[in-house]
Amino acid sequence: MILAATSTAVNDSGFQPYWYLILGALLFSIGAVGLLVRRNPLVMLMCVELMLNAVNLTFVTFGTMLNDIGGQVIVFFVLVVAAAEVVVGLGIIVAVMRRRPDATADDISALRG
Amino acid sequence: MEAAVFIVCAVIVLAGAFGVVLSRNPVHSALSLVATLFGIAVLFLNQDAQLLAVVQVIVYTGAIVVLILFVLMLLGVDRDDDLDEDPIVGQRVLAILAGLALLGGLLAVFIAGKNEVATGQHSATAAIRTDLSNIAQLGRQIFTTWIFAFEITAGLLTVAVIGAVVMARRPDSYEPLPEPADMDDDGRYVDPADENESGSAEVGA
Amino acid sequence: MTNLLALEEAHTAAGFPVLAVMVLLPLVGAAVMALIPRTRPDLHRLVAIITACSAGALTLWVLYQFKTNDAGFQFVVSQTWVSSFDIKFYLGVDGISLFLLVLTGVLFPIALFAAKPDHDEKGYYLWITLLMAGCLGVFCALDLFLFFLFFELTIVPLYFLIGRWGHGRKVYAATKFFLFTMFGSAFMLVSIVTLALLAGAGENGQTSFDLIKIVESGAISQNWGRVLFCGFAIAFMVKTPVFPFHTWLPDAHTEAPTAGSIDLAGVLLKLGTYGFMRYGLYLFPEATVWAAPVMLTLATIGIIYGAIVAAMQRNLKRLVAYSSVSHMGFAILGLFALTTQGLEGSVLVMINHGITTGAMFILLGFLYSRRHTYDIASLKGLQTVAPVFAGLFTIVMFSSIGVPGLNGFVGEFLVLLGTFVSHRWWAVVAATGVILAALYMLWAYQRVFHGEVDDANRDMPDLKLTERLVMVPLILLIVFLGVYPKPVLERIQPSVERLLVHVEAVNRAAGHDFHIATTEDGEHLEPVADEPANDGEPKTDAEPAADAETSGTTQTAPEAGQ
Amino acid sequence: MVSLVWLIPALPLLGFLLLLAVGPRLGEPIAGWLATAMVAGSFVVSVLAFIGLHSQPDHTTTFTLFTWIPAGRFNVDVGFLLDPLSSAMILFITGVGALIHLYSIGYMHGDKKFSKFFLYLNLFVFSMLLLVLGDNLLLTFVGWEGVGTCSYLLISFWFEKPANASAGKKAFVTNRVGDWGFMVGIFITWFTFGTIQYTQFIPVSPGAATTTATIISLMLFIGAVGKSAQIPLYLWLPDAMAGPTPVSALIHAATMVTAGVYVMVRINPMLHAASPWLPTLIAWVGVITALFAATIAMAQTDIKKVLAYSTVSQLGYMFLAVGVGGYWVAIFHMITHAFFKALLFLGAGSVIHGMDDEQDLRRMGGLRKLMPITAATFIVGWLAIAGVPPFSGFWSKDEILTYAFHQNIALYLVGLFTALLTAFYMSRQVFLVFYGKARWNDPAEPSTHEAHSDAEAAAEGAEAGAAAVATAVDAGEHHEIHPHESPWTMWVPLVVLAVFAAIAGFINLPFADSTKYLENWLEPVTGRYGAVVDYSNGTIVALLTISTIVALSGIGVAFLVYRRRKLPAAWFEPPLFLQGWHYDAAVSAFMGGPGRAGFNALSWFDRTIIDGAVNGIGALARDTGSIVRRTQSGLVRTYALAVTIGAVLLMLFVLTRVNW
Repeated sequence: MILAATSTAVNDSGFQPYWYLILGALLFSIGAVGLLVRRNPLVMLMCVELMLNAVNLTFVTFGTMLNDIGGQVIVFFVLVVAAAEVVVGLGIIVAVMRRRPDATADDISALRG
Repeated sequence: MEAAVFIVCAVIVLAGAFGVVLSRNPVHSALSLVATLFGIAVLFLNQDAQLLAVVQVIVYTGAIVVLILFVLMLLGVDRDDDLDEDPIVGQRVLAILAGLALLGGLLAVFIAGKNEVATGQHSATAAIRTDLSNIAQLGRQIFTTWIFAFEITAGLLTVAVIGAVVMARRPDSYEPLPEPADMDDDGRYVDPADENESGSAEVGA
Repeated sequence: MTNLLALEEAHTAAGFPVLAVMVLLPLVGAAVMALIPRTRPDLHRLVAIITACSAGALTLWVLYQFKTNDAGFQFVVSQTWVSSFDIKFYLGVDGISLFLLVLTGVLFPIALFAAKPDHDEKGYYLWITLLMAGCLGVFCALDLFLFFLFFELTIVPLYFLIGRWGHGRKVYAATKFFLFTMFGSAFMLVSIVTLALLAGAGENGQTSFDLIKIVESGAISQNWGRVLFCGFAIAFMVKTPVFPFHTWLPDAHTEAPTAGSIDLAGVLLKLGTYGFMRYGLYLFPEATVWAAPVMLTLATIGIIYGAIVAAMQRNLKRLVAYSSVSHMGFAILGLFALTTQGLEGSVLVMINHGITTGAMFILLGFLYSRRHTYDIASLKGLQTVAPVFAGLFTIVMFSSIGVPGLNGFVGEFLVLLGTFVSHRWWAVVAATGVILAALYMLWAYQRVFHGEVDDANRDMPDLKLTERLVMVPLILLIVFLGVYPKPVLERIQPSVERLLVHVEAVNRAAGHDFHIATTEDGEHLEPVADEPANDGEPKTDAEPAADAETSGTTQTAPEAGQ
Repeated sequence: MVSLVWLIPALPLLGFLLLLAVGPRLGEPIAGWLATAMVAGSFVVSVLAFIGLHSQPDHTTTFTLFTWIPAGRFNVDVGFLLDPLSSAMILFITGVGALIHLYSIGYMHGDKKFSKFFLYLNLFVFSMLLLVLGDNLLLTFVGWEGVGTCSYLLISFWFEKPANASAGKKAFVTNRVGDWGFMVGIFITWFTFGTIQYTQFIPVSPGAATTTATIISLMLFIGAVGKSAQIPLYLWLPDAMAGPTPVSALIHAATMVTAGVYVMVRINPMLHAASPWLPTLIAWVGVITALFAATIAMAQTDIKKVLAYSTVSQLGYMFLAVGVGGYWVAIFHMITHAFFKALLFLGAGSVIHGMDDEQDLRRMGGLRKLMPITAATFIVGWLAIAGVPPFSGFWSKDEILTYAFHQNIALYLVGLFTALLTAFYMSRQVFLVFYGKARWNDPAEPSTHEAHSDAEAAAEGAEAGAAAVATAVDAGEHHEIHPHESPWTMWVPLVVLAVFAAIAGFINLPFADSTKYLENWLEPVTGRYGAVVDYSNGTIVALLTISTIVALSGIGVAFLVYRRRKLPAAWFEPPLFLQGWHYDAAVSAFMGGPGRAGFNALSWFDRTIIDGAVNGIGALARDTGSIVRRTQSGLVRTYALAVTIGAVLLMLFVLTRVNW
């Protein structure tokens, strides 16, 4: 029955939409690993963006599979929030980098117990 | 046809993603990110999400990545960072393992779910209609069902902008990052008020 | 119990809610002070003194209006607060709390007059006023929630008083005091909540913090009673303090500012013993009897132990602190003796210790303001340079030692007497504390006041007129209570006897063959007529007299209270 | 007139209060006169009451002022019991007291704390009267403690000398040991009889169970031992001589120390009910104390120490009397002793006063000519205590020996031997002080102060140095001394007391019932349960002769040793006696050594174990925190890793729920 639904959204070639999901999964994992591995705060920010995009892709895909526009609506909001997040994040990075041009994420550990 | 587009874009996306993570120079990372974002945008188109595709290009590639690049240039930190070894012991290994586990888990979910992976009912109220343009459908939804959320995002953006301005403001004086308060050998913070007599520390005052 | 409730109603009708005013007054004063800028220490002192004095005056008014032969709670104020849990603003005074209330009302103004802070006057007076509110509240709260509230309210101000205006290792002492008391209070809080829920679980079940209602509901099973009693007991033992939990006291006393020491020793220590009397005995009579041997033993240990350790102290304040451990041991002893004499003596010991030790700390405060030390070794021959100071100290010291004719004796004697009736060996051992008391006090006195005055102390000035005036009321009380304690005792007695009747009744109901010990237990020792005939004449006129003596006030007769 | 009884203690109390209020302003000598007047007034009242008492039924009357401690069934009044016993005692207490007050005016002349001295003195007399007149055990206990307190204040009156200070403390604490017994005695009494009022429990006490009566009596006896300086608690009395001499005369000879005897006599029905070993114990304690103290007195070189030990010895006689059932005899000896011992002390005081505070017998001599009145009165006292007929001591001591003889020959013999020693050491003192050549300007000899001050030093580690200084001062003041007779305020009391010391014995002559005035007077109190001695006059005379011979022989030996120098004095003054059989030193050593160590151990226990446990708990919490704290590295990526791992785990959990 789902197949029937998706067949409406997807052309009749045998392409199954969960490939999008698999791609999203890969993208998300790469982003996560990058976030954990890289120390440059800017790159970390980019990795976050990667993960966000992976999620967006998944949302849209699910929306398509369930034949629901909501999937795209939520992505719209995610974009907005992502923009805000990047703005703030960059603000912080700028503030930090001004004091320490070569600061990595590991250097900012003043909150250690 | 769709499959072909998907494969091409997927390759681009993944390549960009790896570029972001692996390239030593943050500028390269940013450029690879652009590739990824474009790929995603195409995939959106591939799923009849025209508006999102456009917004993706405008906002992400047009705004965010450019912003990131601005910051890079502004701070002039576009030198390579060394990825040879991680100062935090085991961080890298664990990170990769965790990533693989994450991936495996997600894939397991999808493989297990096949087409039924998207559980739940088909939408009755917000079904994707073929008689209306994608923009129109999104617009209706946003300005009816999600109007409050939309307004709030406006507030969010404003706050974010103000916050960014405040934080990025050039301070009057550069004082170094606050070091953690110095501790005595017992790992006790030494309270300057009571340094003269040792008693204060005994109950951890 | 029923007549008890009847008494409640009878007095609820009393018009002017004097207790409420009395308790809230210091809070108002504190609020006023909060509004005064800290640049006006004179104003703060003024407000604090006015507040304390008027609250004290109210306590005296209560004393004056108190109905002597009335066992029940008087001046009862009952105002619903949180109806869903039946938490009430419920105040009342009976013979047991009356004099502790008056003690608070007297000591706080004196403490204010006796000592001035050297910095941060605003906070100082603010905290002291709050402390007074807490103490007054504890002594007349009849609602467990309210009681706990005030009980905790006393901890915070003292913490700051010690931590900010104390000397030496003040932060250490303050933290220790705070953690220690909080540790105890935690257990009490659990017990209180459990009690309220138990009362709710009862057949006429409505969750209630009302002391009377909880007892009425009879929801406390034997095992629950014992468990909860332990919860309360830990809190009160820490506060009193009873032997193993006493070590916060010397530090707190030593480092506290003069006023803090006065209030701590004079009033706050009584919260523990008072709590035992009001909540331990009243809520858990069965558990009290069950725990009595342990408590008596701890009290006896405390008496002797405190005295011995006091003898070895090098710091006058520490010495007095350990003597407090010893004296409060007497209070606990008489309390768990569960006899009229014991309980009356216990209350009397609380009052006397408050007055005596308060006076002692005032004098030490004067000493510190002159010599800036409490170290016994660095003081010598002060009697030569400060005869008045020495004279006052001597009187207070003899009162503390328990010389008859001064207040200290009556309480301790009654405690020992009452204890002897029910647990003779404990009394016999505890009586040796009297010897040790003389030992450590006189030894310290000799080292500080006797001998040739050395150069360090040669130019120490004697007491000023104002300082003497501060001491006058306390000295008068010391002598008066020693010579004529009747007015106090006859007000305490009805409440104490009602309490004992309650304890006995509940224990009987619990199926124990418990009875309040009296001289009747000495019956097997009563004279038997084995004397020659010519001896019959004095016997016949002596024995009825003896009977009249013994049957005059039958402790277990309910009407004894009314 | 009997109803005036409350005035008797009230007057000294009034004096006390007046002096408290205006004493310093009155100053010398008015303060002294005021105090004296008060005590004299209460003496007059006592006489009136005594006379009035004859008209009372059973010679007994009680007078209740107000209820003191009402607590349940325990109900104590402040009330006075005036009966033959108490009336007899108040007479000599106030009488001798008044004289000693008068004497003090002269003796304390020039002391900067003149008025304070009389303040204490009045307070003492008040307490003593309370002790004697109180109609219940507790009121007696009040007086009991009160006199102890005053004694503390007066012994350490000159507190600048560490020796005095610690002597006062020693006296108070040692007394407290006895007071413990007294308190427990009160408890048991109340527990048994439901009352502690003499008029109510004394009459029924003979019916009490034997064990009870024994325990009560024993406890009160412990109190008495403390107060009346018997073995093993006699230590404080010799040291108490540090106080001004009038104090020694009033408190440590005439009145306070006899309180124990008074209580024992007061409860004599209880003793009767007690099991027989108790009176025997009392008797032996008494007689052994008498002998023991007498031996020590033989070797003392301090004029007041001799008298102190002789007081202990005489008190031993009184307890002997109590033990053998001669209750009225104890009172008899108490009265005579009050007179002659007060006389001797005041005489000694007069000597010390004349000799500029020289107290060493070996530095006196030949004072007979320089201080005629003092010498004459002192000699009367000497004859009295030595037991030479017809002086008072002779009669009372002989009565005691008679009762002892009637009870147990061993007690009698020991007592007799003690009488011999008494005569010896008193004669020694008299010969050394008033006869022979003047020695007060000889170079200093080793004074006995060191011995005692060293003992104290052991007890009070802090004071060793100071004590040494004190002795040094003593040794230092041997400049030219010009002995002189004392002013009239001092010798008038001496004369009066001398008269009484001479004739007091006649209030009870053993020959005919009609002459046994005191015995008959005390009959209501002591008559029923006292031992009955009905010897024929022949036996009595025999005993009298024996003791007379003993007394004279004692004097004779002393004469040979110290006047004729026929025998070396060293035989009779072995250092063992001088050191008081090392008992004092031993006790002090124990107190200063193991006792103090134990105290220190306990306070160490408190600091380290108990408080250590508390701080340990605090430290435990803190250290745990400082370990756990390390997990908060502050490294964002570590946190992120943790989040990721958490997410993975969450997902794995979900996967376990998927049905494949």
